[in-house]
Amino acid sequence: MRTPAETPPKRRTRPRRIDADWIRRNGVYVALVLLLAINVVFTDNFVSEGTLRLQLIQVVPVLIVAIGMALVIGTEGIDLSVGAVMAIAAALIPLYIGYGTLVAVLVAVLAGAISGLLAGTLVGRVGVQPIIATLGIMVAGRGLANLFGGEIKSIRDPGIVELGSGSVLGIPYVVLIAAAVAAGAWFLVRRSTYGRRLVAIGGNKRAAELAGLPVRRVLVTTYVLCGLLAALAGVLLAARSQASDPTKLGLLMELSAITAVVLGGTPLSGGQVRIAGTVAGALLLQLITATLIFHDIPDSTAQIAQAVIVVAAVYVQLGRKKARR
Amino acid sequence: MLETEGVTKSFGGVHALRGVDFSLAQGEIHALVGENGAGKSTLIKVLTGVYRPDEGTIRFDGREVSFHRPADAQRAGISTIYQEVNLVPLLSVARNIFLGREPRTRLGLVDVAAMNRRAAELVGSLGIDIDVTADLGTLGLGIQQMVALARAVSVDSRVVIMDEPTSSLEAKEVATLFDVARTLAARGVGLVFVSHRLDELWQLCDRVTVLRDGRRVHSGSMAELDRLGLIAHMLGREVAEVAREGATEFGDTHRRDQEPVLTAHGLQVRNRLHGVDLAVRPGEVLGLGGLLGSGRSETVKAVYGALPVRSGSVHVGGRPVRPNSVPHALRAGVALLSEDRKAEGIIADLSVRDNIALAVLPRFSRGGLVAEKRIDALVETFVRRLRIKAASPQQKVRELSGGNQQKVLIARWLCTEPKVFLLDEPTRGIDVGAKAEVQALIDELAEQGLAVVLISSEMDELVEGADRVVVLRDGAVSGELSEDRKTSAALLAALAGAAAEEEGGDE
Amino acid sequence: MTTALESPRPRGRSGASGRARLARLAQRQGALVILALVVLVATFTFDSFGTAGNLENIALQASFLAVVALGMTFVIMSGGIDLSVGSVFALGGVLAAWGAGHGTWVALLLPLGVCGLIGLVQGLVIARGGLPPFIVTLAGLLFARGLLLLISDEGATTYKVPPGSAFRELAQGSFLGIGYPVWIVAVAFAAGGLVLHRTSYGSTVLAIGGQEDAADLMGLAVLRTKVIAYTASGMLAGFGGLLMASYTSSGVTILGVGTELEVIAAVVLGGTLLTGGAGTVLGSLVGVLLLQVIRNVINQIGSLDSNWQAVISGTILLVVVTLQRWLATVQRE
Amino acid sequence: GCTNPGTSEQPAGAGGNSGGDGQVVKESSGEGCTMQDYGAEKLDLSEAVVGFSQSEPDTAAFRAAETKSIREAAKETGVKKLLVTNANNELPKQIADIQNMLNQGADFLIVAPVNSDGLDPALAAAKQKGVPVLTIDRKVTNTHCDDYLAFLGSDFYEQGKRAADALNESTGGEAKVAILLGSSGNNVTEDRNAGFKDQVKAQYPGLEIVAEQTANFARDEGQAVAEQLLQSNPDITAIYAHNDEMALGAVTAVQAAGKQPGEDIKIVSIDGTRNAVQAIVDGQINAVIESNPRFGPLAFETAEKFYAGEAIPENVIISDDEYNRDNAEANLGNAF
Ligand SMILES: Nc1ncnc2c1ncn2[C@@H]1O[C@H](COP(=O)(O)OP(=O)(O)OP(=O)(O)O)[C@@H](O)[C@H]1O
Ligand SMILES: Nc1ncnc2c1ncn2[C@@H]1O[C@H](COP(=O)(O)OP(=O)(O)OP(=O)(O)O)[C@@H](O)[C@H]1O
Ligand SMILES: [Mg+2]
Ligand SMILES: [Mg+2]
Repeated sequence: MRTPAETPPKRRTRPRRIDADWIRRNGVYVALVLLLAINVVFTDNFVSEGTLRLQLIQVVPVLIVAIGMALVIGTEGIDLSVGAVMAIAAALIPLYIGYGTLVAVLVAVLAGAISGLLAGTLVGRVGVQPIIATLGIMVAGRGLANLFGGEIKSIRDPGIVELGSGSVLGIPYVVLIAAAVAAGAWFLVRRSTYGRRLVAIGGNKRAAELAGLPVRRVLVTTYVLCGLLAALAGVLLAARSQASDPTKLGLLMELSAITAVVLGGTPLSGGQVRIAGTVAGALLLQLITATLIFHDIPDSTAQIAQAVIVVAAVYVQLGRKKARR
Repeated sequence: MLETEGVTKSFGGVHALRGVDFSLAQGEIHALVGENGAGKSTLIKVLTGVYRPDEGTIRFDGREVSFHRPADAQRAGISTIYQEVNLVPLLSVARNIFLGREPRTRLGLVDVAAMNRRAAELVGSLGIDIDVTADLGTLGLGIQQMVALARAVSVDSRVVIMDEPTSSLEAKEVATLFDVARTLAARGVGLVFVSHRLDELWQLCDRVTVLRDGRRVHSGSMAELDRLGLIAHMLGREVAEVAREGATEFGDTHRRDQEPVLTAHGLQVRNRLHGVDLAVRPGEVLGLGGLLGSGRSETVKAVYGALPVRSGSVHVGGRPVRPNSVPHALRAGVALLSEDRKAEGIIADLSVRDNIALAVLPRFSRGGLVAEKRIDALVETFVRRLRIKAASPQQKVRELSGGNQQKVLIARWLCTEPKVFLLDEPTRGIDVGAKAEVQALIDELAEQGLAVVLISSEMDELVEGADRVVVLRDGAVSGELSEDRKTSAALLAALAGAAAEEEGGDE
Repeated sequence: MTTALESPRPRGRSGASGRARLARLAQRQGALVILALVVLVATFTFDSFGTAGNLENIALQASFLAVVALGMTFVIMSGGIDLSVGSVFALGGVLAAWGAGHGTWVALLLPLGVCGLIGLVQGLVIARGGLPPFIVTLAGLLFARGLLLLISDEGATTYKVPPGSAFRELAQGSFLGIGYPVWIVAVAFAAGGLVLHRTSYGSTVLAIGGQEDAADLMGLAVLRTKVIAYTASGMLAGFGGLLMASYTSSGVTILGVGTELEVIAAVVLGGTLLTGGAGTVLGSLVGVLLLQVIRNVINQIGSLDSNWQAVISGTILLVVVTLQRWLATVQRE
Repeated sequence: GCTNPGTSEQPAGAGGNSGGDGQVVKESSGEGCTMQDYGAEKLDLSEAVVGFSQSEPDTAAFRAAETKSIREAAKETGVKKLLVTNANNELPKQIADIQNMLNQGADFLIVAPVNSDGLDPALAAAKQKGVPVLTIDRKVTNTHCDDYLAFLGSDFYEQGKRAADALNESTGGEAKVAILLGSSGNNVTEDRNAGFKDQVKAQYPGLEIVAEQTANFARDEGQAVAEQLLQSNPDITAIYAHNDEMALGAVTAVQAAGKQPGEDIKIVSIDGTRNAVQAIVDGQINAVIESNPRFGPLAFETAEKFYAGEAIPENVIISDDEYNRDNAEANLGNAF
């Protein structure tokens, strides 16, 4: 080979200043800080340990579901069944609580994995479009949850109650679990072969296949993970409210989770997963809800406000993309 | 007629164009050449409103223009074939050709019959025999390029720009394309033509502009420049330094005294292949020749397990490979560089690094975790060895020039240390320098015992690069040129014979 | 290298063989095959299924969703999605019922105008701003619902269509014994089919959905096409609500929750790729009918627990899409 | 109660006790409607197919109790066949359900409407076939004795007023009150809210309403919203919830905030589910206004009267009980 007369590779200059591009890349964090600041100034009783702690506790279910969703979205998929899976998991707890807390939780989480396996198989192996496969599971799953869950049941098991409302060193268990999930997912996406494969498949499935990646296995794994996490979120939510309501638990969770993921900067077209962004996205959503309640905004206005804030937040990070031309 | 003055364009820190002056006269065919990443495609995109220039002006017909989007340029009378085929795979060929300006009936509705008829005429006049109601995506890349040509010439344009239109074309289609281009030029249309097949430039073009690192380094009459001079301009080196023998960088024949490492027997793919047999020995470069759509790409895909075969077997190193399974083929030591790099090769939003390391992840990870350091080292090696021009290994492949994307893919496969390397148009869209390197690389690898199957639509590459050429026609082997019979003339004859027979069969 | 091999002569072909066409039809219209099957089985299994009254009921009830699905079809084919249709549907109904108190024209034009405007704004934000359709229309869902609550006193007020208003005729009247909405749907889908398959607009929609950057480079009017699709979707959703208001003589505020998913399911069942770029208008109609028939069949089973109904419809949905995939691969073999 | 998901550890009316505390008519109003007025034909219920269209999933205690009571009363009355459908809270589905039952030969219909408005097509179809429709628990706005026979149910506005009374009593007349609203657009929400607020305005100047936020009749939402409200208004001393579920959620929220539900923060709600009444016994909730779901006996009784030629008044309002600290333990068995 000829010795290459090469130009030294130019390092891309990473702008350290805060400019439009920086805001675009960090839009969700900017929005989060902005909304926090607004609340600190304008909202009575907002700055208190209790309030902030409460937001962290309340965000947990959305956060955990959103992380699973982010993985699925990274594969250019979507999972509408998460809310129903939460309900199934929660409905199983009272049924198996007789065998002990651990068994009940394991059974519930296992059910999530099975549902994810079904979704993953339909998407990865049968080739059904994700939205429709998971929509079917969502409809059937909610029915199933109602069927064997029956009426809403209170859960009095001390283990579950402790899981939902206990804390260690002042940090609630649920928050610790969510943090662990987020850290684990972050690690998975950044460092594991699975994570690399996932984004490759989401980026160009055909190319990934031709590069010999185990596309189906990765897809199935991803939906299983998402199902698992949804079930975990269902368990935690049930534990916190000390009840399991198969009809209402996790209702519309799929939309919140997807919103959190997109707010966090993960494109729905797949090929990228941003875990930290997703966490911030979920927190942003939570903060929006809290803000509206704190100001006692009526439902109609609240929905309109929510719509506007969400679009504005996404615009902050995506809107300038086109200016690149 | 179409001119730029001092056009500058940069992406982040990458200066793709620096003060480029360019001018196209009426009725001329203007060659635009340069190494991979020199800025040719960028210039074309600036000209046609895909990008806005950072600085500089564009004039069309003496008036300053500013196109905001490709539609504006088209409306002004500039039609363009972009480098990567930019058509819609899920629509029919006819729809693709007439998208946006379909023939109408009196009621204002699309006249589908007329559209199909005119499309059939149009592609027919380009010498292509396809069903114009079939989805474009089912056709090979070469055919798609011809469809893009059909679309570009089917409108009355004042300027036609073609960014590497011939990269997947066979000699016959190239000839057709040249005919079309000359006819257009004779009508007063100005043409811009980009190609890395330098010979084509002298056959077709009147004038030439050479870009290097985003700067215009030469502009003048094509005839006044010889091959060495052109290359010297492109590379920015002295003529003497560049002077070399041979049209390609291939060396002599290779040792091929052993048992075949790859044998494929009776490969059948529905409607595509009808019992193809192949055998390649270690160290041998086997060429696959054939006309457009003869089934060359299908053959290598079938060997690689990427196309469901009905029957037939593939053995590597004497052991059978599970059919229809890419991972098994890979594990057995087969690698495929596929021809359609946009659809089947690159993962545009991943970095150069991740694209290169994609196929070797299992080998470069422990306990499911990626060994980043080792990958960095590997990527470093290949970026240097193949002279991949990227701002950094972290740059997204999407942002690389076409030729550099191709090199990234070659690197991806070389990492897997294959025993058998199936190369479908490996030098497609890469510049002379790199082409020579890739050719030398193929040679070197064969020298080290790698078995290579080479598909190329460039005759020289096949004749000089391969030890043996198997000629396909209609999904079956129609002949073979052995070592001693392997000349351009013979190959041409074999292909022509195939074509002639096909004609006969058609009547 | 370019020694001319032969002079080019026309060789293009413009037709596929009959069998290939049939195969393609079955592949793309798997839902139609399944619909026929389900109807056949149901007719023989349940006495009351095949009665004219029941079939007409199915058609009538499907027509409201069908109208919405028509707009959604174009949006999905252009590579987008419209989650706002459920809320917009409800909003359209409330506006129509309110408007009916001020004259039939108000009842017709007000919802079309407002809902079209919502669609237009969504389209502009998506096309011009480059924001993801999922999020924008999700915000649209919230917005339209919020607006509905706002104009109905947080949902407390239900406007009634005044008795004797001509507006009631729209959905309650019939021609040849078949309700107007069914006729409207037939006409709308025929027109939609023409637009999709026989106009440049239609091809542009498909091109954008198939490969947006290519469509842009081909010089197609990407922005305008998208904006029109979302506007039409908003208007059609509003129109569906308007029909529903006429049918129920009131502006019911609790309608349309989850309707978007049902409509998307229908469109996708009908063979439209969610990634855009392929599909037929007829398919969406088939999809809507399929969902409605399944629902009706489940009802025929009698006093089945409503939860079982959900389990069964979800399962049927999964079976149908699996069958469809299977049909597609079998055809390709 | 309409969107009243309820709670119960055991199935409602357990132990074969079909009636629970059977409904008592409190007042009847409006003009009477006879068979002749309605244009219905004489029918022997034991020969009749009766259809019941339930509005919401039976997973809510209220709905479960209601459906169960209808089923049992049908058996008791000895009707030939009872068809039961569930609209899952979707109006179009309820219309389809009713039309389906008519198709399947229903002679008499009992409907728990999803919504007060919009059932017109279904009612018209029933009228065309001469099938009388008796609406329960939610009144439709159509014409009495023309589109439907009569309405049996509670007075939600009255329930709201009584909740205000109960809250006044347990707080001693001085409180900062947060309201957990049911879902928007639901007339139960509206009535229970209006009744409460009107009563407060008229009678109890010491009760100050500091926040009202929707929690969609759900327990976990009730909890989440209550938690936020307790943070935003630390001086809240009372919570009024539109149903028991949200009240139970509020109980958990108050506990989480380190306060004593029922003591530091008084809680009043509406429904009378077993869990809520138990919470009164446990001292966590102060009072629950009952909304009696057991419509079965009264509904069939009404039908029998109707076919016996009696005039049925337009509104048959049942009397609802109240559970409070004094009677909860004793009446726990009546809760559903
Ligand atoms: N969107 C982009 N973002 C960042 N850099 C880009 C982008 N497009 C092009 N470049 C850079 O601009 C330079 C010129 O690229 P261009 O595609 O014009 O090269 P080219 O001359 O067409 O090469 P080739 O012959 O390989 O097609 C390259 O260094 C490329 O990496
Ligand atoms: N003339 C033709 N008539 C019909 N179909 C064709 C024709 N040419 C190509 N095709 C279709 O295009 C596909 C591409 O074929 P393939 O890629 O194997 O050809 P190739 O010999 O590799 O040529 P190239 O890749 O240069 O186009 C084939 O599957 C075939 O169906
Ligand atoms: Mg280029
Ligand atoms: Mg090929």
